[in-house]
Amino acid sequence: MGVNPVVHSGDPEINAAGHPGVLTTSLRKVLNWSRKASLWYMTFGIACCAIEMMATGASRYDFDRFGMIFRASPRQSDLMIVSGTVNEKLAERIVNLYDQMAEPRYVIAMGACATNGGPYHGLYNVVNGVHEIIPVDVYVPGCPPRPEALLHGVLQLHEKILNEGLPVRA
Amino acid sequence: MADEEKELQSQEAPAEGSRGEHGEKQRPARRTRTPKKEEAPGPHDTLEDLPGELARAVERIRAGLPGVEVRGRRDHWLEIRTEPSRWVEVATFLRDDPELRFDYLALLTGIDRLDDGFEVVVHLNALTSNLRLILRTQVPREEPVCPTLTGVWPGANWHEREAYDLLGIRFEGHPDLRRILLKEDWVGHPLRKDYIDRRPPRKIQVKADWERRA
Amino acid sequence: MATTSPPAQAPDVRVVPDEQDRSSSHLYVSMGPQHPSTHGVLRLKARIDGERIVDVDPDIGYLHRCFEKHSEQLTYPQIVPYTDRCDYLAAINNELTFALAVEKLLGLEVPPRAQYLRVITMELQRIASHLIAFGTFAMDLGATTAFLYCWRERESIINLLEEISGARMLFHYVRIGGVRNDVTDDWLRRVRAFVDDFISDKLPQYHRLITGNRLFVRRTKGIAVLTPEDAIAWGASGPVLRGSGVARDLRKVEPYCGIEKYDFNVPVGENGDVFDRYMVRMLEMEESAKIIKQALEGIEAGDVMAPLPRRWKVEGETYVRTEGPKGEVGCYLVGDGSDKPYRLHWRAPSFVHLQLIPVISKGLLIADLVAVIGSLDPVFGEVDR
Amino acid sequence: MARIATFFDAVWSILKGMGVTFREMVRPTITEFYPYTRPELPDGARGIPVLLSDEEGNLKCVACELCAKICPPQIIEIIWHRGEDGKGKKILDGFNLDASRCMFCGLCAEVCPFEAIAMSDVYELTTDDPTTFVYDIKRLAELGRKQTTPITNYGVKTTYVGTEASGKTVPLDSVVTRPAVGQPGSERTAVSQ
Repeated sequence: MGVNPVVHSGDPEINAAGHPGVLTTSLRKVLNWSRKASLWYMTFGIACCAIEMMATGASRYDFDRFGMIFRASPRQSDLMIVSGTVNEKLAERIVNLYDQMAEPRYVIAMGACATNGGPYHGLYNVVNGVHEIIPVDVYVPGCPPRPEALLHGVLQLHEKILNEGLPVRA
Repeated sequence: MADEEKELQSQEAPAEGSRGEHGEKQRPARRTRTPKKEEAPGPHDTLEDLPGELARAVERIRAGLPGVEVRGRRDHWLEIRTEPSRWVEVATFLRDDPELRFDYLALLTGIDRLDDGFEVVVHLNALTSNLRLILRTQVPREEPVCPTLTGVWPGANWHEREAYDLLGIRFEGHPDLRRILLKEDWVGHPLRKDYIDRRPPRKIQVKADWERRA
Repeated sequence: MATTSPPAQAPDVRVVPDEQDRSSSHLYVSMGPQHPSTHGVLRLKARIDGERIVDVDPDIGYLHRCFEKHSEQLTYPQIVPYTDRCDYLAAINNELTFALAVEKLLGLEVPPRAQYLRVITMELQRIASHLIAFGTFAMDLGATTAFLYCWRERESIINLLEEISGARMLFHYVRIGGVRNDVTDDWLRRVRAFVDDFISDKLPQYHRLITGNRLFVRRTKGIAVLTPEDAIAWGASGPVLRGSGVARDLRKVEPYCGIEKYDFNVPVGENGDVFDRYMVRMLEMEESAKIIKQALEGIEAGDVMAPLPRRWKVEGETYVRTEGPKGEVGCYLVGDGSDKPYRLHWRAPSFVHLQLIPVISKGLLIADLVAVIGSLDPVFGEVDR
Repeated sequence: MARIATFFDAVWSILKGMGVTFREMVRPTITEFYPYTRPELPDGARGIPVLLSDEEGNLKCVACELCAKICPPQIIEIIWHRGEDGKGKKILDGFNLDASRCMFCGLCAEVCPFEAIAMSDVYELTTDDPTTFVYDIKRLAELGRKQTTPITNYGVKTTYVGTEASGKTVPLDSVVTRPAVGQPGSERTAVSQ
């Protein structure tokens, strides 16, 4: 999604199709693995889902098991868990925060509201899903999703990261 | 087709609300009945013989505020309807009268009554005697202006801002009357019954666009 | 719809720019809406002089979800799950308030067992809400451990409530006319076991951890004093009002669900500072446990749901208020005889309490602002609705 | 002198707090290791609504549309026609449920007079494709057939064949690579490259 799975190298031979090259594929794996294993997420609680996100980070479910610790600043975090209803007033702030995050950055739309507007879909002040403002990697429906459901979403994101290619800078 | 569908449904399906909203599978069959007027009075009914405390309060208000309509309700709330021009005067009297002392503003809100304009409703409470009172007034829809109560109860501040934001009732003399819940450049007042959402639709964002942008 | 006003309202816009007086030495600091210690999406525009706060302007509305407008389009049973999402930390209290309002208009009599179950779940919810208030408050002041401990107990409460309602947070348990379903005796026994363990083991632990801590006391005592006169004038309620020394508890003043039968105290503070508001919450948890114990002893067998009318004709208007964990939760309901409300206004205690921030935080250090927010315990689902 | 007393007081209060944490250290932990152990959900847990079938495998739904009417976010769409030349019973053609907007309130299951729709214990609805939010009749029926016992609103145990019960250990890799049973993305690969 977005990032081309093209191996980053100046060597045309290695870049040719069917010749990914030993070194770069391993590098890709190592990079993806390390990215996956230390997803620092931004403490960005909006609504009810934020409480479940806090529950997931707290003692019973424990995000730390996945190497996930919360960062208060968008500049230090890789993952934004949009947990709650996004409305018109908040929308531009979310774009601001997303722009401040360093790449590669990931977004999980947690809960029905962030996924699709949820129970508040189509009301006058509600943005119908955070994917109308910023790109979303993984959707976790639920109202609010159980912490297990969020963890499942995070595992899906891990898998997605593992299969990512190296980014090519133009 | 749509009409036919509706008709058929109403024949087949039991009335909505009669069964099932509350999961009664494990309970014996439910008796359904409509509450009769006598046994279940609505709380809005006027009560003629008020208990002593309320009757005294009503007399006090009638004496202190001539020309103001007071009534006691069945759920022991007093109710005053007044003109916007006497709004602050009535409120100040209710707060300052040593016997009444309505010092606690629980709620201020507005209702869109369509042709009758907007109704501003205030729920007051006297903490010492727990007297309860509803103060209401009506402002015209074309010119929804009401005097502010922030000078009487400072807690009315945000309630009035909210009523201004969502209903468009302007409170004259309010120290800081601006939108509170919606964006500052929002057009219209959504709690009005004739509000139409005119936002343009949005597209789903794709990550590739954002990577390119960066 | 017949109206007299023009269909498209003329733009009634008054954009107020951030008035920055560049000549003065004041600095404007914007906290939020994404800030780790604002308990949600609150923005505080603080004008500071050095480290001292000159003025604060809370900016809310980042979670406005059109609840009041939306409820005009929903039937009464459909609104109940939406009321959960107002104060999502105390879903049961919200459901209860709304259910009481509709029951009052319908003239429904709730069976006694449902009353007991309402009281038990309501007080469990109050403990859970105060636990979060305490945990996040402690975390804002730098004590992360207490936060984790609070979640442990909250998860126990959630487990208990999940068992009877099926959901983890937004329970949708209290319904118009009663409660969703009956509970088993085993569940009641486990509630009892939890409450006993909570009072004898867990609550003293919190006190050892936080209340006696000198650093905590120094950061909270004498900070952001709210006088009783101010508290009443600004419409404060709940622990904020009681922390200022006004013993007003709606469970005592306007009893509902038969709570007048229970024996419990109303803890009040003396100084009205941050510490007192915190302490009132801690003591209230004990009182809640007391109420739960009495309810568990008194609970009787029977139906949990009143017979509902076949057609819902909700007419008239009412204002019903209950004592939520944050304060006076009120539901102003205007019915026009149809199955949908004509107007529903939600009186949210946090909304009123946030007005107090400019009142009580003048002259404080900017670091104390965090303590002030924590002591007011706002929940933005109900502030913005 | 007072300063020294204050200092020792502060140190003592910190030590007291540390005592609590040390005592807590030797207590059993409460952490659940989610991908390895799955939680045992209580009776009547409210996951996504599913359609139930009778013993012969036919759906119980008779398209009375009560659930579609009561649903607060209005996400249930029922498609039906009249059998026998437009006069007979309603015949169910389709049933769409937008899982992304569902608020899991359980009203649809409670309102159903035929116990044809029920709240399941499926909560792993994660997807990365917004087009798969809507569950059609096939997916809902498949999810419903996996229930061994018909789930009523509450009180009846919702067992779900295929899920690992609490306490069983599943290797993390298998969970990651193999989509969990009953999870919506199972028929498509979870990762779009």
